[in-house]
Amino acid sequence: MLGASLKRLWHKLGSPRWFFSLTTPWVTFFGWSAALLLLWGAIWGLAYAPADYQQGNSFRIMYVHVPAAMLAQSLYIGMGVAGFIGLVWRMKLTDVAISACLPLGMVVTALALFSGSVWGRPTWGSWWEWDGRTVSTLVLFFLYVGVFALREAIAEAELRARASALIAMVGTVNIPIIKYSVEWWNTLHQPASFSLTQKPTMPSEMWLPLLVMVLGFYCFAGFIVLLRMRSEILQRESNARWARDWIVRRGFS
Amino acid sequence: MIRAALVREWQVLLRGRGTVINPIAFLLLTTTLFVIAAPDAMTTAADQSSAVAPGVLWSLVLLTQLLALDSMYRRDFDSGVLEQTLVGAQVPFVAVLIRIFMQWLSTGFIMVGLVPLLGLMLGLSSQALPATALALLLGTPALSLLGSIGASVTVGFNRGGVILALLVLPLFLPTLVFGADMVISAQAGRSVMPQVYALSLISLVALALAPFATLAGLKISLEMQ
Amino acid sequence: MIRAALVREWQVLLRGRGTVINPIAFLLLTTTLFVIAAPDAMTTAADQSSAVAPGVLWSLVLLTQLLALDSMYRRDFDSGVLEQTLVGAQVPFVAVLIRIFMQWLSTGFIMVGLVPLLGLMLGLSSQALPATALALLLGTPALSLLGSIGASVTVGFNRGGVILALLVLPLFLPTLVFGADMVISAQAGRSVMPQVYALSLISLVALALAPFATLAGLKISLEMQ
Amino acid sequence: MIDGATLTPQPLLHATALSCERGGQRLFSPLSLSVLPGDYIELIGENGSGKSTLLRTLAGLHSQFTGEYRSQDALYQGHRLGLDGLLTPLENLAWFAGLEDCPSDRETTLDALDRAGVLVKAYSLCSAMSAGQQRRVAMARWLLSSRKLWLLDEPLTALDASAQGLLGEIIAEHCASGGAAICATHNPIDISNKSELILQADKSGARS
Amino acid sequence: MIDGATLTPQPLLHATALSCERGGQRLFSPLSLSVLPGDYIELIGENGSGKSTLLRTLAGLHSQFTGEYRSQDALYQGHRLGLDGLLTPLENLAWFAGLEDCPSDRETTLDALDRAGVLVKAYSLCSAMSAGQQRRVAMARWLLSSRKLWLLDEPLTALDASAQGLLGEIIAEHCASGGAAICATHNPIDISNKSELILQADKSGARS
Ligand code: HEM
Ligand SMILES: Nc1ncnc2c1ncn2[C@@H]1O[C@H](COP(=O)(O)OP(=O)(O)OP(=O)(O)O)[C@@H](O)[C@H]1O
Ligand SMILES: Nc1ncnc2c1ncn2[C@@H]1O[C@H](COP(=O)(O)OP(=O)(O)OP(=O)(O)O)[C@@H](O)[C@H]1O
Ligand SMILES: [Mg+2]
Ligand SMILES: [Mg+2]
Repeated sequence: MLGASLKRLWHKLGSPRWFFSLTTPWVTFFGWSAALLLLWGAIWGLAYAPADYQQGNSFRIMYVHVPAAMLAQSLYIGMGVAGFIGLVWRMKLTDVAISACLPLGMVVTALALFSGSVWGRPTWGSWWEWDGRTVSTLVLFFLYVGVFALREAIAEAELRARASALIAMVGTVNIPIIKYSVEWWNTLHQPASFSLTQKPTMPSEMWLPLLVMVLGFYCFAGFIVLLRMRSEILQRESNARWARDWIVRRGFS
Repeated sequence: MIRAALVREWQVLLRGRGTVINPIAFLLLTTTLFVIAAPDAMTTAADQSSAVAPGVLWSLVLLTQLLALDSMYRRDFDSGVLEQTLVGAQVPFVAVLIRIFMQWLSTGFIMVGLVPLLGLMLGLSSQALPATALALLLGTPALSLLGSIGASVTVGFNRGGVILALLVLPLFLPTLVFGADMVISAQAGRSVMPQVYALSLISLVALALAPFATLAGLKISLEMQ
Repeated sequence: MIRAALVREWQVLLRGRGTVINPIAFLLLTTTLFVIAAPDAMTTAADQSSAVAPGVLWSLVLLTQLLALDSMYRRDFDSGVLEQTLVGAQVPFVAVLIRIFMQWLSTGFIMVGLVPLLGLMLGLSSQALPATALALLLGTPALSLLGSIGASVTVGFNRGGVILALLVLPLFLPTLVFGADMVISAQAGRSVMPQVYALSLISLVALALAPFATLAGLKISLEMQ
Repeated sequence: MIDGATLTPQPLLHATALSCERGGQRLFSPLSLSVLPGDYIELIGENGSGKSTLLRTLAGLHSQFTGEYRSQDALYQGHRLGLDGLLTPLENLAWFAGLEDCPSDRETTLDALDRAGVLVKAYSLCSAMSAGQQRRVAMARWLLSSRKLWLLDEPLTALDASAQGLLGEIIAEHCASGGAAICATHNPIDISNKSELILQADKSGARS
Repeated sequence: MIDGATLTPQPLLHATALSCERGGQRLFSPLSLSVLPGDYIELIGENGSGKSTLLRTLAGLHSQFTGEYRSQDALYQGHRLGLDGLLTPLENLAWFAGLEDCPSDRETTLDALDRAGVLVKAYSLCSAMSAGQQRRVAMARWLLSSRKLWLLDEPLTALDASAQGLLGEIIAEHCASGGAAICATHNPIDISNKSELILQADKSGARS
């Protein structure tokens, strides 16, 4: 009973039209939550949280850096999962999801790298240190670039979808192995000047705003991904009646 | 089918003799170039306080693999042998596995035999040579297997080489790290068992993943025509 | 004819957008991998007593060129554009020259812009960066020109990649030596004029030699069909 | 045993409402067909009507289609012949036989090459053969194959007059011995008992 | 001015005792021919008799031959069409025009594509076209070329019936307007005023 209805839901999810109407309220929800959370977290973190006794105010970069780094990984894993579903169940929607996650993921990864190296300047004394997490983030960026280059190279949509799904999936399987190996490498060779792996014992006034920011980043990602997916769906379905109807209704209301 | 496929691979290997000699020559040549370009790296390595040589060795192994991978399926793709394999073979899976195995034999496996020479050129300590050979033996299958996935997806592109590199080099990273680390540990006289396990694990994961993914990749490439 | 050829090169560059981005990504990726594999090489370089970084930088530039060269004439060969060029063009020589120039623009020239980033990754001293950029600007044309000869001869082989490497890497050696030396001199605060002259000379010799040799090589390749 | 079985033999290929797509666009109006042993079908249509795509679909090499089909293992011959240039015809044919797991020995292989008119080239590399000679080697391969259903894309290409005649003979024999063939071709093949399948552009312009 | 010039026009191609070689082996017995404006020559011979090699030789792409020939710049069309898959037909044709330094504008190019029946594909990439459509684009290119001497290797390949008819027309027009064509083909092309050149295996078996 439950299984059957779940299965029906699953197949419905694969239909662009159903997905489109399902997600209409979610866009608004994610959009507003992201705006509120980001604003709240930013004000709290930047203005009210106490300065770090060692790093002074430069630690506030954390409120961008940590959420960006977390989101960067999540988005790639999201792409891999979408790829897996797409390959196994042949859903067209998953490619829309990949094409929405990819640019955002690249930007967010670049943001994590950038904010990390801006932060590294005052704390490490250099823009870049070869450390476990920096390397795994950098490699994550290259994984994104690989999928991007692949998508650029294939003209036919259907095949582009399958190829990038396959490569995203393989990359996702390898992410834990890469992370593990890089951390191992780091502990052996480079006693880091500043260890990222040891959780700094932060006072709650410092990490609560961080939590808010992380949530805000995820809502923002949800908002962007849904928005991009929906416009992509409209474009791909532009011949279908429901899509035209929707555009017309939006145009007049 | 297995016999016919093996026979063919063997004949092609003999006909295009370059397949075997070229990776060897390339590895030796790049090593030479590297030693010429950065002689100081090796001098430091010679006193064993530093560990540049293992990293250089593994980097060059990776590049050699990469160059060899580029042509892994190209001939078969262009001539139509690939589509015949997928249409005609009872179990295309086995054909792919054989192909990967032969690719490994003609690159990774052969490199193992070069270890003494490379060690000499790069100034590896002789006590590290057996471990280096073992590291290559355990690590290079992962390179061939994971590389095969990338090669299968890019075989239809004429500019495949660089995209292939972008796709597979990140996947090669764990092998590189553990492989280089194993040589360093051996040089320092430490136990290499952890790295042996890690490299074996990576190769096994790759073995489980690669044939299916390669098959999927080849199907996609064939549909591009 | 020149205009039509340039237009075509430009269109192809835009269509296969990867052509521009991929060599950059490849260079950054291999640099990363190298640093990961041999972190000590960089630590030594940072105190400037050693000179590993320039050699590594130039080796990686060579490899990037090599990978890009492999596909330099392949598309045109496979599609028959090459034979049409040789049969149809009033001056095939010019067509070849344009091809080489575009190849350089999309690899060597772009790499010059990457110098600051590469310097950061490899720990080059910032005073050496302008000289490094100049060295690349003067040296990479020779790589494209000489590489083109090798690419023209091997374009008919399906396993071209490795053979190409064997043919052209030795030709790259002088550029590698003077290029790396120029960076080392700049790091040490010495004059770089001798190397500037040397690199310019090499590129000029290559310019005089390469188009004719390439044309001959292409003719040989076309006759293989 | 059962009477019905002898009356209606198992179809080698059965397609219902099949239409191929490229870039989300239907190529031809859906077609249904059932290919029985003995059938020879000529696939006809203008340039770009989708003949090659249909054959690739039936061979399992193209997955963008609507409708359904069931088919036996087929022998597919596209524009790329599947001959390895580094091998001799003999070696190539041995590999083909291995692929389909059908027995092969040098005698029968040489016979097939002889029939296809390329016996003299049996021991030279396939890369050093003319276009038509390579096609003839491919024909020798059909002779050796045990597959019932042949899917041939423009098999007349590059064949000289005698080889074109031979092609008709070979296909006719195959059909007479319980096989079936679908040939995409622009010039009719000389076979007495043929049916034509004409691909027509899909007027509806429907996107899936 | 001089009378003789009008009586015997300059030959577009003049060959004496020409024979091509592969691997030091003569492919056909030496032939001499002179191609005058207006000539259409059908090059005939069994598979492997050396037709493609002869055409490549005349185009300057094959240098292993004995004897001599002089020829004007030619238009050569081999098995590989010379279309860049990353470009559209329009862009490809513009490049061809540039190659031969003959003027080209979008109007005439579109007209040529229209005549060849691939106007609808003018703006899509050549890699996404069927075999016959690509051949048609190549035919459009002949229309735009200013070369007098055409060397065509199996031009009928992959063309449907209407395109085969068109091919005959185009060649006939070209010859009527002072050009000449040599076509290697196995199926006769429908042109009224043809002469046949039959390649025969070299019996002498001489190695050079
Ligand atoms: C370019 C350089 C850097 C990169 C690529 C980088 C990358 C990362 C990554 C991947 C994470 C893990 C996020 C997660 O929990 O999933 C992280 C967390 C973090 N990073 Fe960075 N980082 C860089 C520089 C820095 C610097 C310079 C500092 C401070 C001195 C820093 C402080 C932190 C902190 C405090 C965390 C949270 C720790 C935790 O939750 O365990 N990072 N960074
Ligand atoms: N690359 C090569 N190396 C050596 N010999 C070759 C090569 N290509 C063709 N040959 C031989 O040269 C001869 C002539 O080949 P060519 O392609 O010119 O024949 P053709 O008349 O065009 O035949 P077809 O009708 O099959 O196209 C053939 O016997 C062939 O075996
Ligand atoms: N790779 C591709 N990508 C997108 N569209 C393609 C591709 N290949 C072919 N097409 C289109 O699909 C249609 C059918 O092509 P197909 O090759 O099946 O035709 P065909 O009937 O075999 O034609 P021909 O007689 O010319 O061989 C054509 O209109 C073509 O433009
Ligand atoms: Mg076709
Ligand atoms: Mg021929």
